Amino acid sequence: MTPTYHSYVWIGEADFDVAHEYRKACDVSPHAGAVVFFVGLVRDLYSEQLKGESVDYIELQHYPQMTESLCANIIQQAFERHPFDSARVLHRVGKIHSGEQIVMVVVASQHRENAFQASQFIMDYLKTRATFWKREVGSRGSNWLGVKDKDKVAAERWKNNDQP
Amino acid sequence: MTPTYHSYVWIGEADFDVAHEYRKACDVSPHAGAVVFFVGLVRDLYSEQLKGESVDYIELQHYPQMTESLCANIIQQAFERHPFDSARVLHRVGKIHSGEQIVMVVVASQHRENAFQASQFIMDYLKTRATFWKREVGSRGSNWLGVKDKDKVAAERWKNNDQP
Amino acid sequence: MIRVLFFAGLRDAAQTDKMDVDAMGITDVRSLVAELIRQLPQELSDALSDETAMVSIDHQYAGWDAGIVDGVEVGFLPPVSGG
Amino acid sequence: MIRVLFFAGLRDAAQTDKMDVDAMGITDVRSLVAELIRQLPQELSDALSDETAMVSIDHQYAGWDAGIVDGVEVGFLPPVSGG
Repeated sequence: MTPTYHSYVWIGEADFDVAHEYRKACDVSPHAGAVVFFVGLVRDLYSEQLKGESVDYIELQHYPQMTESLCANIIQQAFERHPFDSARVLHRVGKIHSGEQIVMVVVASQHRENAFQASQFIMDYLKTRATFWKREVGSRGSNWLGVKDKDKVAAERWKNNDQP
Repeated sequence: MTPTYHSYVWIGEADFDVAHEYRKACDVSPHAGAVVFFVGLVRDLYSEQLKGESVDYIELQHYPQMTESLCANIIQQAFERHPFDSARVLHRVGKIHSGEQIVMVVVASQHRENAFQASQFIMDYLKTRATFWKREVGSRGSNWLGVKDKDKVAAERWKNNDQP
Repeated sequence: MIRVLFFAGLRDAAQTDKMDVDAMGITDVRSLVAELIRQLPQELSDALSDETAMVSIDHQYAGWDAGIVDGVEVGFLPPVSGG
Repeated sequence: MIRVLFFAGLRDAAQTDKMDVDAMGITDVRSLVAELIRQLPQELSDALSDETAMVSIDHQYAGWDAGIVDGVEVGFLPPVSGG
């Protein structure tokens, strides 16, 4: 079956360039009237587990091949619910410091509603399904983070309804 | 009262630069963990009113001062519902051709949910409340567009619920 | 004087983007419209008479029942279509 | 041979990111885990015994009841935390 949308998944240690990704999204979806981007950044972190000390950086591990395959599948599921012209997912791994970019999702579609819904769906599923693991590293040690309860709730919303 | 968020509204004929706006959003909200952007572009247009002919360009008029004031008010309303660190609205007026950018909304917040909700709210209200008028111009004439029914429905959603 | 502004299709119908109207005898939006219709093309009368346009007074949305005083700026606003 | 991969806290507990296990006598995830616990540190036993980890077989999520055949790659995946 001919693909009906453009999809791009990138996982790596390098930083990504928001302007470049926007241009690519526009290039591959010349008929889109709406582009929604999400960028997730490392906030200033103070860890409860690390006894309130500040976190020097976070470190992301993933399961190569499985993660790419899951991201492509999440994009496919998003498309089935809220069709779009193109979707891009970029996710960094390795050490990432405060203020740096971690993840970017770009969805281009004809109308804004689908671009908003699909990008939210992709983020909710990335958080709860994709095989990434994050730990906070401070001078007193490190601490692997589990999926947050509110992210579980966010992903659950999509099970019964067409939109959150 | 001290403002609790950064707000920026720009209306003009010049094109805007997505990368620049992203950098500004990050600069004014250094503690944000989530940035959501929306960009609206002119799609390939075929007008029903202009008897199916293609549209050469669209032309946007606005009510100077009133529009800026309404946009600032829409940002304020969005903040009251879904607090964020900063919000930017850029809207072009004048002649805009197919494929060009019309509008951009950027919201930076601590968590992604508020950035997604606030940017959607701002777009829904911009479409239905802000004093912009758009006409399609083709070789056979021009046609002022009214607010679309689906945009009215999109804006109505916010009246009874905290999210769409 | 009352400053009156027209936008989009109403500007086309009025054949002008703005005009100043003597405030004498004008107390509300409807009496202003009656005066505009007296001075401006028939097409404006048709466009305003169904009261589907929004009205602004000094950059704030106002109703068709709103009162008008000397010195205000009144906008006649067709349904918006930005974004 | 069965290729086994550990991630995040389970990798720390196993003190290795991967190992190969002889497929002999291994029929499902639970018999694989029993073998791993025999070979690897006590800490891994503690981490796996509550069965809160997710399991993958050849890059697909699988249940703890899933069967295992020679040649597959099995991942032990703590709760994810990307994005």
